[in-house]
Amino acid sequence: MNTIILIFIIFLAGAILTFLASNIKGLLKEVLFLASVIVPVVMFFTGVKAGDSFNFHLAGFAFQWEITPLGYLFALIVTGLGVMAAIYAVSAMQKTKNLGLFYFNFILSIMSMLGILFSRDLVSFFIFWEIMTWSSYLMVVYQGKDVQKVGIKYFIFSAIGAYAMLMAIVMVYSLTGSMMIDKMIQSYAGFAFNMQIIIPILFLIGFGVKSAMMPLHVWAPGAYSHSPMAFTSLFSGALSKMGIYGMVIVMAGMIAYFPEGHWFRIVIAWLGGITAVGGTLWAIAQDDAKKLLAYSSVAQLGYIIVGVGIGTPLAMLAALFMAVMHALFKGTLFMAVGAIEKQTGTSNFTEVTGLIRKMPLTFLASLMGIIALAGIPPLGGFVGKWMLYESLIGSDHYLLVIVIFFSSTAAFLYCYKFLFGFFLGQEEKEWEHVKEAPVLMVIPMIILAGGTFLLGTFPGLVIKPISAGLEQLGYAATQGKYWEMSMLFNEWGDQVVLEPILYAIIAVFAFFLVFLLIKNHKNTRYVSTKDISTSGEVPKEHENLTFIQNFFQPFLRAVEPLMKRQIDFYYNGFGKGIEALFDFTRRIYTGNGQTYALYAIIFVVIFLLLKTTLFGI
Amino acid sequence: MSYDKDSHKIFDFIQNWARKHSIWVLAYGTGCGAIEIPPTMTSRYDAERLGVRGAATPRQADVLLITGYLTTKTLKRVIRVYEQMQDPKYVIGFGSCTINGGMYYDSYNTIKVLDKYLPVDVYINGCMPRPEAVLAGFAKLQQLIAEGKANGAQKYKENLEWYRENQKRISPHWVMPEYNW
Amino acid sequence: MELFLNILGAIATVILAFIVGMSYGGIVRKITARVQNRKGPPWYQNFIDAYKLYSKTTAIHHGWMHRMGPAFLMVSSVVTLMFVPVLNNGGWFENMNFQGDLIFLLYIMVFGSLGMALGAGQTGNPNSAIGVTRGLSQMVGFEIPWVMALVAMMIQYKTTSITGFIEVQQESGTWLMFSSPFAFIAAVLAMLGMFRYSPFDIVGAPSELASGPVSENGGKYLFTMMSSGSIFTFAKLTLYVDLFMGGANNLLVLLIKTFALYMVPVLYGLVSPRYRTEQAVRYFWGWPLFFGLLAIIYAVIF
Amino acid sequence: MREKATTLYLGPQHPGITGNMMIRLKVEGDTIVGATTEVGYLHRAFEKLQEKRNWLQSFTLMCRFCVPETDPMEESYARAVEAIEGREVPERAKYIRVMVLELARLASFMLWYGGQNGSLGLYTMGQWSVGDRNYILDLFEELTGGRVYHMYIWPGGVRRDLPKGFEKRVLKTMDYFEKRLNDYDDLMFENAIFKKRTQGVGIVDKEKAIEHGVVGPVLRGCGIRSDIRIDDPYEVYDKLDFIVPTAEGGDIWARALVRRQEARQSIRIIRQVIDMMPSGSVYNKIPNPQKWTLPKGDAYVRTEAVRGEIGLYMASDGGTNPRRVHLRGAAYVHAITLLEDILIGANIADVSAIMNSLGTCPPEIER
Amino acid sequence: MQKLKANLIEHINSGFRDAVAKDYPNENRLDFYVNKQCIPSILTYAKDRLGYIHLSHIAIVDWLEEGEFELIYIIWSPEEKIKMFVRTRVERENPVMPNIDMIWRQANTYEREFREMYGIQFQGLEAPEEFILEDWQGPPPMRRDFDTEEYANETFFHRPGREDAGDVREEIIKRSREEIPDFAKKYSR
Repeated sequence: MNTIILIFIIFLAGAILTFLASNIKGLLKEVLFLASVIVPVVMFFTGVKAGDSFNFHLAGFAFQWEITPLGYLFALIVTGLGVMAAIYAVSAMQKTKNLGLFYFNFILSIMSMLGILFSRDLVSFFIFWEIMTWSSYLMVVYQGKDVQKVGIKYFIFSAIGAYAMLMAIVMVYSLTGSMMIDKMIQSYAGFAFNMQIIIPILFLIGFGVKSAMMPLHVWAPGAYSHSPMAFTSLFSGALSKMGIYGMVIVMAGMIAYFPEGHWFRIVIAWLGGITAVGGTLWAIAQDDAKKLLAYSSVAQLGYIIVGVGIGTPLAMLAALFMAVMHALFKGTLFMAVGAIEKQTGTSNFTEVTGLIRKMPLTFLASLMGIIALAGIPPLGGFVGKWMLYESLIGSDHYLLVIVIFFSSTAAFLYCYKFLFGFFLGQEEKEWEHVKEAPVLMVIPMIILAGGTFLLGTFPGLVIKPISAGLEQLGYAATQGKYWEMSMLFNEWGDQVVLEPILYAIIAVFAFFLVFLLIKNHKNTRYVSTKDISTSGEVPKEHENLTFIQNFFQPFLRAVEPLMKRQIDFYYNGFGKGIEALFDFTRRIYTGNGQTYALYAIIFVVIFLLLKTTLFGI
Repeated sequence: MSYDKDSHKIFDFIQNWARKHSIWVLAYGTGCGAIEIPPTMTSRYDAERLGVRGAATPRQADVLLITGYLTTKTLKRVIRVYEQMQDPKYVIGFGSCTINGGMYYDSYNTIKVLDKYLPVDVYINGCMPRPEAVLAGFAKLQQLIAEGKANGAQKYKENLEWYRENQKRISPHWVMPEYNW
Repeated sequence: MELFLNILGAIATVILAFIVGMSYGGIVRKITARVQNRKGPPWYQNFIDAYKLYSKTTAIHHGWMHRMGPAFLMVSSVVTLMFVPVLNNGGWFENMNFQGDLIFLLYIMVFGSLGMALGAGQTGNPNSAIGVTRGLSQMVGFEIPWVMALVAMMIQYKTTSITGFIEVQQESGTWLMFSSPFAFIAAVLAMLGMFRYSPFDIVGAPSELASGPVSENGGKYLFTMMSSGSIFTFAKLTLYVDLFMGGANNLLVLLIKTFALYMVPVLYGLVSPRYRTEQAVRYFWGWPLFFGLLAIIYAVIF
Repeated sequence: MREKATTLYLGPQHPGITGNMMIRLKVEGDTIVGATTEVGYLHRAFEKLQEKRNWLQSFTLMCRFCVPETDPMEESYARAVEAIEGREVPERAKYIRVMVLELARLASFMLWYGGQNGSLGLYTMGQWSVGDRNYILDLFEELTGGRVYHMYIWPGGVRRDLPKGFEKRVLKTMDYFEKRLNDYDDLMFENAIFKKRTQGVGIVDKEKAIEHGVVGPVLRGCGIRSDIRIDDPYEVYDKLDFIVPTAEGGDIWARALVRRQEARQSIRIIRQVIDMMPSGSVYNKIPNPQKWTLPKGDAYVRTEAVRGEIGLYMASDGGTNPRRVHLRGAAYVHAITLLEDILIGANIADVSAIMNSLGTCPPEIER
Repeated sequence: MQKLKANLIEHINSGFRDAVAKDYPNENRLDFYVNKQCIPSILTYAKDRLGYIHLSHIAIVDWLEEGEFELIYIIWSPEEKIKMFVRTRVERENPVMPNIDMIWRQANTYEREFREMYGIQFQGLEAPEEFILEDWQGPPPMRRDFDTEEYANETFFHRPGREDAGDVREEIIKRSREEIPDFAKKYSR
């Protein structure tokens, strides 16, 4: 039997078994859950290589599943992060109600993502896409808070995306008579001009929703912050990358042949740039860690969209590398938030402070995640940022460089806020009892953070498969021109050599750390955070010495005009419209998951009907 | 020098020379003597040419300048600040009030003899001492540092119990912060 | 053997930067004093202060991050210095000039600020935290015109490496401050913020925040930070000289050029009150941004 | 339960505080949501001690109430004693008193120049003006023997006559200061950043000014022409020609403008006084202080200091010691209720500047 | 001036019959002796109707022998340029006074101080208890029956005087060879 189909069967069977076993006491369901995630992943790593395929016919459609190099790259993200998140979830989700549903959805979403990546025909692509949407939707409403607001927002946007994609698929089908992606790409150049514009736009709306591109990002902060953190790391790290995957295919496969593709690219790239700036600014204003990371995800996806939009080889490399990095560090950070929330019961900066000495490993993982996020060498985030800037400068997008740079510099603000809010500041009495998160939660974080460290010095490890994926999409070989194992080049041949940089940083850091430790070691002592220079006063018991309220107020005041326009635009105009739409749809949708599932099934049925009646096949 | 017993003499000399020429005074105007500090620091008298400059927080400061009378309320803050300063540290009592209470000898709210509560290295008398006197006080302190005799902090460490007792006497209900020394 | 020589060269560079930076600090104190009708401390006063801080016998820490903060700062300064060509012909001070480019430098330069901010954060002093938020906000402010200037130069001369810019200047024989004047203006205006002299000394504003992020640091921590500051000053000045003023062929020329450049923020600071944070940020998004845009337009046209 | 807002202690050990006091700030972001003034760090119980001293001994305590400008306190004490006792003051002494008061005012302005600009980060100004202040202190030293505490204006006149050629030296110093004040203007009032930092900050409007009993330059900064020297003239102020400057707006900038003009008016007054000074004796002898008694009665005198009106209530029960001396300084109203009120909503960066512009002097509050 | 004063006495007496006026003819000062209950109403009247908008001072005197505190509210009219003294007395045992900080906000500060230093309770005064003193356990210290010297001797250390302490003036003469001025000679020992 073909390994590909076997993987899916094990996923499905595992999901159902875990769901059934969820009411049995003991560790059975955990074991089943881990097994049904890890076994297929191990099979994927051992039994499958790029180029494998599996074809079958069902209900009059030809289904073709094949592992392309690009798909393989994204599958690496999905499987790697999936396993880590699964291990994390087992520990994090203990003692939660409805655990069976969580496990079921978790496995299903991993499966559907792999399905999307392996599909070479639009029907299975769309079906897996919908499975992914449902399962993630059920995760968003899983905790039952603010379902009306957040869940419906997510669902509406997903539905908009799905409709758009479906229309595009129908159009493609009517034009080519085939559901194969390859066929679509090949015949794109021959489409009529209006079709050449409309089809990519519809596809991009579908993919843009998932990758939270402005103005389709409205659902993202709520959905990311409301699903369980164990899933959000996967949600933000891997699931959103499906949108990027789709975009890469569209941009490389279609827009490359589009006569006015240049303008199209600029629009997409600027949309990405605006997404990056908006996401960053909003993230700075957040007081809840989940929201902060959610907006930060929006911003990071913005960078990736910029890279994909520009579409030069270096930009593509940058975008895909950043996609991998984002999965690593955002996975780490969401897991860290989950760990803190589990240990303290809240994820709000204004409540939790001074955890550094209580949760040192979580801090270490977050620190590395944050350094990677901020793009500071020697961790991996820098490589992605570097390639993005060089590609933008090399391809004459000067203003976009400034926009991206603004966003990336402003990102330091929320990076610091994240670390400061949770870990630094006063060590308060109310958090004295807090202990380090369980081992099973810490290990995945540390592994993922370690990944950012490794890739910061040896980005070639990941760029190599990326490069292979790009070659499949029609780009020339990039090795030696833009990258080596531990070296990067720009268009003009200027280089960054990463390995000696790492050694230099480590050497200097170690030297001065040792200096600071050894000098006066005997007379250096620890004092509590209450013994600070409070101008001679002794702080009273109830007085709060941690500065976290309105952390970046002066900065936000400085960018007020920018923020104001955003608020006006999205939430007063666009947002109001969306709210009105919600009110309308709320009458149709009752707000529980089954109804939506039913609705989606009806949707597919209609689609099948359409296919037979309209096109007579 | 009594701080590092194993160190060599020439090293001590350099160290004391550096300490002597870099005196960072904590910005704490405890009493009315604070009015003569700005003239001391500014153009005519310019204490900065002797290496004297202000420090904003106790962690960075070397010298605690008690400028004049100390009320009991201020004394508590002064003690906290003094204990937050890092060795080597010196105390200069400035003005008659720190020596014997000055004209507030019968006030119920000011302490009369500073060296019962904090180890004073140098006293500057006068009400109020002129900037020249302040500079002379700094010069005296420099001389003591150079000779290695400005070891008030050492004395404080060794006789902590005695100082504590005296400090508690002014206000029996005052809870000391527990983290000192 | 070659590695050994490289390390020796690196140490020599760091020592040079330390000495020059510290002396500049002392000379600035002297100049400040003269403007203020005073005699001022001797030019070597900073060395004495540094040694005094080094010789402080007790130290406190509020935890590991607080202890490591100054080391982060040092990494930023020293590594930046390693990548900035001190002399045009390299020689002893070549270090790692060819292994990084400007974008790398931009990012490594903030490494220290972030590490320092973390160290300051662990002290739990609210003044430190406020100082850090101010510093980061201001950084976002001045980085924008600074990057615009750099981008303008990059597209004008088709290189992103500093050695590339030096070569361009040596070939053409004119300094880049004349051939791309707007970029130079934008960069110099950004430099005002980078050096944190008044009116941009909002981070450690004494009358507002005691001394801001360094409130809890004394003794060896302050010594490390002070040395790091001196090295960083030298590195930044040298970077500016390399980019805009044709680099330097020998140390004397380098000292003259860097000192002349250093006087810009110092003298401006002597006669300016301090901005509020949002005013500082907005300042950088006013004229400096305008000149940055001009620079880019200029670069695209020519 | 922990509070939500962060507590910042501005003082007592803080470079930004104007003396030994504390403001407990509650901040959210860099906006202040609550402020509490805490004083008592300088409480020496002067008024209690004065009840134990005889009339002349308690005079020496008088100047120590508030150090930046000590002469108005002495002046108040002298006039209160004179009012109770009905003691005459020689004409020449009155002129000398005015001259000393105005010199002290000018010295205090120099200190304010330094403080106001130091709080905004313009340290050069402070170095200049505080350095120049020494020239006035030199005059005081020559005249009274002390730089800060003069104990010169005492009941019945002044302690000693002017030294020979003193007037000339005063005039020369005034010429110098007139020149220097223009330099200060160039550095401070022509400075765009100074304007940006001070305009619209720390606003005291007219209603608030009356509610809080604001006095002095702060009141004049809200556009109300009020000056004890004009309204309730003492010594020879009614014979002198000077104007009371006002400014509109009530912010730090307006108060700075008022003070800028007032410093020039002080120079003008000093010149006039020297011009008009009669000759004659300078004090009426007081009896042996051990036995010196005042008749039963009370008096309330007001003096215009730099910070505003200083009121001194004095009651005598006919004994050798004062029954009660009760001083009310300008800071008593400015630094507590008014400051707490206008700090709400202000920026952390402006606190020190606002305090300096209100002329906060903590020893006046707790005495 | 006298006309204004007469006018003022008439106005006050029309509203407050038991207010006793005392005039100081040579000064711009007018005293009213009133009952302590009248204080808020008379001050409000003076502020709102007569233009006495500035509360210049609230002075307090402890008349230990008579067993009373005297409070003097000194208000000032910028128009009429007259200081009005509104004087009232309150018993020393358990003194209670009406609160006027809604008329002038600054009165709050005075009242806090009097509460702490004299132990006078003001009805409805909202302010933290501690104002100037901290951890004070003894009686209100500004009352005349509190002996500050005794307290200081008990609580604080005193530096003993020098054995060779002599008259400072003689030392000064010896050093500076300056003559003591005549007026000072009389008092030297």
